[in-house]
Formats: sequence, C-alpha cells, structure tokens
Amino acid sequence: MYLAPVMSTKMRLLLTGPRNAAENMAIDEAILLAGDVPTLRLYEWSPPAITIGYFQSINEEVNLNECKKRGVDVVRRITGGGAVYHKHEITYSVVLPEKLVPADILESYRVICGGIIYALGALGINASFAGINDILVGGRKISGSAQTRKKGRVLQHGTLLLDVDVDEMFTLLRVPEEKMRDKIVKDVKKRVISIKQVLDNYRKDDVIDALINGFCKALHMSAEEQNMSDTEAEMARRLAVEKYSSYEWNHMR
Amino acid sequence: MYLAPVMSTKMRLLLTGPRNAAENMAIDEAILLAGDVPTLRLYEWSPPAITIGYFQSINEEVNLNECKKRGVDVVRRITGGGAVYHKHEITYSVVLPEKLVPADILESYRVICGGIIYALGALGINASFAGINDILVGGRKISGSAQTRKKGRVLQHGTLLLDVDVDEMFTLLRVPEEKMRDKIVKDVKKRVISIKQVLDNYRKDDVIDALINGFCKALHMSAEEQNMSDTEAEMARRLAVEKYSSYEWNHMR
Amino acid sequence: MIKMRVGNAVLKVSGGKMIKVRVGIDDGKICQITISGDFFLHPENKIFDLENMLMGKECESVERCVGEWAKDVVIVGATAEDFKHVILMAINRAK
Amino acid sequence: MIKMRVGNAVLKVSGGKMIKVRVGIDDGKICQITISGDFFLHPENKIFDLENMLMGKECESVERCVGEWAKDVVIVGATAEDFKHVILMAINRAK
Repeated sequence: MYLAPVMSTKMRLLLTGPRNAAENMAIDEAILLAGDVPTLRLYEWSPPAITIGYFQSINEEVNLNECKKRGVDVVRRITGGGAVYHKHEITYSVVLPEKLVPADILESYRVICGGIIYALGALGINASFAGINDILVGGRKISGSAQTRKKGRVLQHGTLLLDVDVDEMFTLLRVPEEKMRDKIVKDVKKRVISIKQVLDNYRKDDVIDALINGFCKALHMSAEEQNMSDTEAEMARRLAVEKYSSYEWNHMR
Repeated sequence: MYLAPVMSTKMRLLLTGPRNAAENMAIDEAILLAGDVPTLRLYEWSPPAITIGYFQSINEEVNLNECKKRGVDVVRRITGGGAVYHKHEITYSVVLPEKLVPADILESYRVICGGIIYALGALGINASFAGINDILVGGRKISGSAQTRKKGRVLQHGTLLLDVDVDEMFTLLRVPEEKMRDKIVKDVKKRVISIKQVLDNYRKDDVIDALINGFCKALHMSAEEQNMSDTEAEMARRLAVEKYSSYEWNHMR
Repeated sequence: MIKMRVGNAVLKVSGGKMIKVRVGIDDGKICQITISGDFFLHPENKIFDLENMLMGKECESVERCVGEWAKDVVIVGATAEDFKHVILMAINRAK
Repeated sequence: MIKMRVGNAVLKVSGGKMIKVRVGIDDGKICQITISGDFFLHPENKIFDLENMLMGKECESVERCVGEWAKDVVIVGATAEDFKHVILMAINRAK
C-alpha cells in the first residue's frame, strides 16, 4: 500500500554543480557540521575524481601516478566504504538530524536510498535495494552510498551512475592482486550498470529533477532551493584547503 | 673573540606559560603560519606530554594506554625528529624569516641553538653543540631541537631539561625491541642530564631570563614581551581542536 | 638488527567487504598494527582505539580486546568475528 | 586468499637516527609501503611523494626512484643511501 508523503517538513536544496574533489568533500562536511536544517545537495565532479573510504589506504587503492597523469583528483572521504570513480554521475548528499531517521544504520540506509529508487522509478527504471546500501537495476549496481553520524546529525552521500567506463576506472584503481586484474575487471563490468545503458535517451536535468522529487517522497519533505550559509561556505573553503587538500588527511592510512 | 651583538632587529617575546600539548603545538604552528614578526616563545607543559616527530608512528613510539592512565598528553609535531617527554623543562620556539638564518639547515640549527648555549653559560654551565641539534653538558644531552620551514619562515622549537626521570619516561615510551629495554634505559640514563643535576640550586625564572638573553645574543636581536595577535590566537585555538586533538593527525603514521 | 616479524592478511567477508590487517610482533606481543578496508564503522575514529588497544598485547588477547571494543561501536558490512579472524590470520603469518 | 608478502626493516644510521620501512610485494612489485622514523626531511610531506613514487614499481627501481626523489628534498640525520638501503632490506625480507 502506497502512502502519500506528508510534506510537512521543509528541506533545503543545494545545487552546487560540478566542483573539484576537495571542495565537494569539504561542502559535505561543512553542511554536516555547521548546517542546522535538513538538506539535500546534488552535485557533480570536475575534474573527475576518485574518493576512497575513511579506512582505506590511498596507495593500496589508487594508482596516484596514473591519476596525476590523467588529471583525476583523489580524496579521502569522512565516510567508510570503498573507492569510487566519480565521472559521469549525479552525486547526492542528505544531511538530517538523527531523530528524523531510523536509529538503526541499515534501516536508515534503506529509507534514504528510497529517494533514488523513487527517482529511477519516475524515469521508468525498475530498481531495488540490496545489501547494505546498493541500488540494483537488473541485478547490477547503479548506485552506492555511505553514511556517517556526527553531532546528532546524519550525512549520507552517494552516487547515481549516468555512464560508466570500467576499463578507464581500473587504469586508476589498483586491484588486491595484479594477477587477478583481468578477472576482476571482467567481473565488475558484469556487476555495474548506468542510466545510459538502460535508457535510450535521457536528459541530465530530468535525472536531477527526479532525484529531488524522489528524496522529497522518501523523506516526506518538501524541498526549497537555497544557498549555503556564510558559515558553511567559510568552513567549506577552509576544509577544502586545510584538510581535503592535505597529504596528512588523504594519506592517513 | 667575542663580538657584541648588534641589537638592531626587534623580536617579539611570547611567554605563554604551561599549556596542554595540543595548545602548545597549535600555538607554534599559528605563529609560524600567521605571525609576521621574528618571535621567541618560551613555554611549559601541563599536563606533562609526549610529542612525536612528524614521521613517527604514534603506536610504535608511545604506550598510549599508559599515557592515558597517567594523564600524559600525546601529540604529533609538525617537525621531524624523535619522541620527547616534556615534563620538567623550559621549551622554546623561535620563528624567523628564512632570510635571517643560514639557508643551510645544519648551520641554522647551530646559530639558533647558540641561544641555549649562551643561556647555560650565563647560568655557569659549560655546554657545547653536537650532532645535528643537540646541546651537551659533560658529554650528556641537556637540550634537543627540531626545525621546519614553511612560507618563507623557519620554526625551530626545542627543550631545555630542568629535571629528568628516565625510568618514568620509559614507562611511557616504547623501545624498538622489548628484550633490549633494560639496556636501552641504562644507556639513556648515561646520555642525558638536566640543570638540576648540574646546579645545586636554580630558580626557574633565572633559567627563563637566561634563555631570553641567550637568544637575543645568538640572534643579534632585542626582545620585547607581547601577546599573540588575534589572528594567531584564533588560528591556534582552531588548530588545537581540529588538528592536534584529532586521531587523524596524531595517528597519521 | 631488530627482530620484529611482520604479517599481513586480507579477509573478504560475505557481502564483499574487505578487511586488511598488517601486524608486527616483538617478543610475542603486537608492536605494530594497521587495519584498513572498505567496511563501515561508527564512529569512524574508533578504528584507532582498536589499534591502540591491541598494541603491546599478547596474541592470545586479541579475541577479548576485539570483543570489548565491539561493544562501543557499530560495524556495518562486517562483524566483530571477522575482525578477530583477520587479525589472528595476520598474526599467524608473522610468526 | 591474497598472496601479497610483507617485509619490514629498521635501520639505525650513524648519529643514531632510525628509518623504519614496511613493504608489501605483489607480483614482484611494491604494493604497500610506509616509511617512518626520527629523521628530518624538508619539506616534511615529501615523504608521501617517495611512498607514492615507489608504489607499483619493481624492486629493481628503488635505487633510481630514491635518487630522483632525493634531488628535491633535504634529508637531515640520514642520507638518500640510507633510505635506499633500508627499503631494499625490507623488500628482501618480503621475498
């Protein structure tokens, strides 16, 4: 039974467009730490970037020389999970007071990821939730997410693939065992999918609109476009330079 | 031949007293990055603290459980070098434009460490410079220093031991090989010395005065007591919380 | 020459997440440990607490340490048992 | 099971400074490396550059990599030769 959402709570919508990796991760942290209103942010990456999970070793996951050669940014996230190559995708982040989401982390992934499933549905794509935080289309992954909780707030960010080039991705990512590289690449190709492979034609703006509506539906909120506050913008600027551009953070493990 | 220094350049004197480890390291970084006048800072540690060098692994150098139990702070420095237990000591830092010190790092250690040798001389202690950055009394180390250069400025900080308890120090520090612990502790006892072991009686204030005069003499400057600027104080406050109190910085290696 | 032995293990847990452990052993005790991987742990910086707790411990204490640590954290995509298992694997290889 | 081998070496250089190296080797190439110690290096964060340069390299390239890296840094309390030596020691133990 479908229950129409009660659009009682207002959520702030931030459309921050394409930015570099340090700026993108700095904005997510700033809206988590300094933002005191429910927020949905949609963004992209320019130049393309790899993010690694909080617990990963940058050098074991990423071929930094190749990234440098190709102008690909590399940055550590404040969230766990794996390495992600961000190129043709829409990235989202949702910041909410913890009391507005289930206390159980798996449950809260399911609720927030609902926004993407609704969005894909509106685009005519039948998607399902799987595992901890994956969204599958025809059994193949089209979206992954990661969550952290700080100061009584939840940040969940994740991707929705518009297009994917697994070969290119693996020129930038290392594999746990070089002799297995070909097999790993082949496996990953079978296990991921993008909107481009499902829809003959799509407009990026339609995907963005679908995501906004999808998250509103999933979170039972209405969205209103705004800008970051001065405090957030200043904190983001500082974090981009001092934290997310530093060897010390990015090479921490 | 002794040449009287030309007291032409003014240097700012900061007497910041005893502080915790994060605050102390934050102030040193803030005066390096934001301070634009030659500065001599003298300070102490409360609670006692261990600092480790930039390149050291905190867990390999320090018994963190024991430090926690005994209320000893542990923090990573921005300077290289080894682990230091700061308890009964006067700590100094000197920040100077690079053009005021020799470009050669070893030479510049020698010039700045001259301040401590002059200070010890004024207290009636015959000391000599040795190795890269040690000061010896009777062949035993009484002072060590470490230097970094950023933004066209030099920061050198270091210690002058008022008293030393090697046994206590090695309840907090790890050794490279446990089976060698007794031998290592015994060796270190023979190789360090403090003012207390040399002078029957000394007043801490006299040591501080001697250091101020000693650095003035070594650097050919006059000193005038001031406070940190608001910018420095704000930066130090932020660095103490966000950098020097963070697992990510302190556990970087 | 310092006689520490090092060991290394990678565990792929069900669901596909990896936990990677490097340890050093000196005189039967853990003297180095780094845990990395693509799991989720809340709060994230508790990973440092686990490493700190294990330092200086005898290899026999790993199960107890991880068990105690796990009470204060939420692990997602792996279990405390997985952490115990891969740490012990790494220790065994260091011997 | 992943077949990486790990190795470890600690060099005490004349003057008393230590350089510690941990490496992982996969398929004859460096796939993990951490260099720590109580030496001085200016600028400090160039240590990450050395680690990055060595990743994915064959063990035979260590001397050349370190030599090239050393042109842009000032090492105090150790030499580029010391770095080469201890990295090669760690690699040999990983074999």
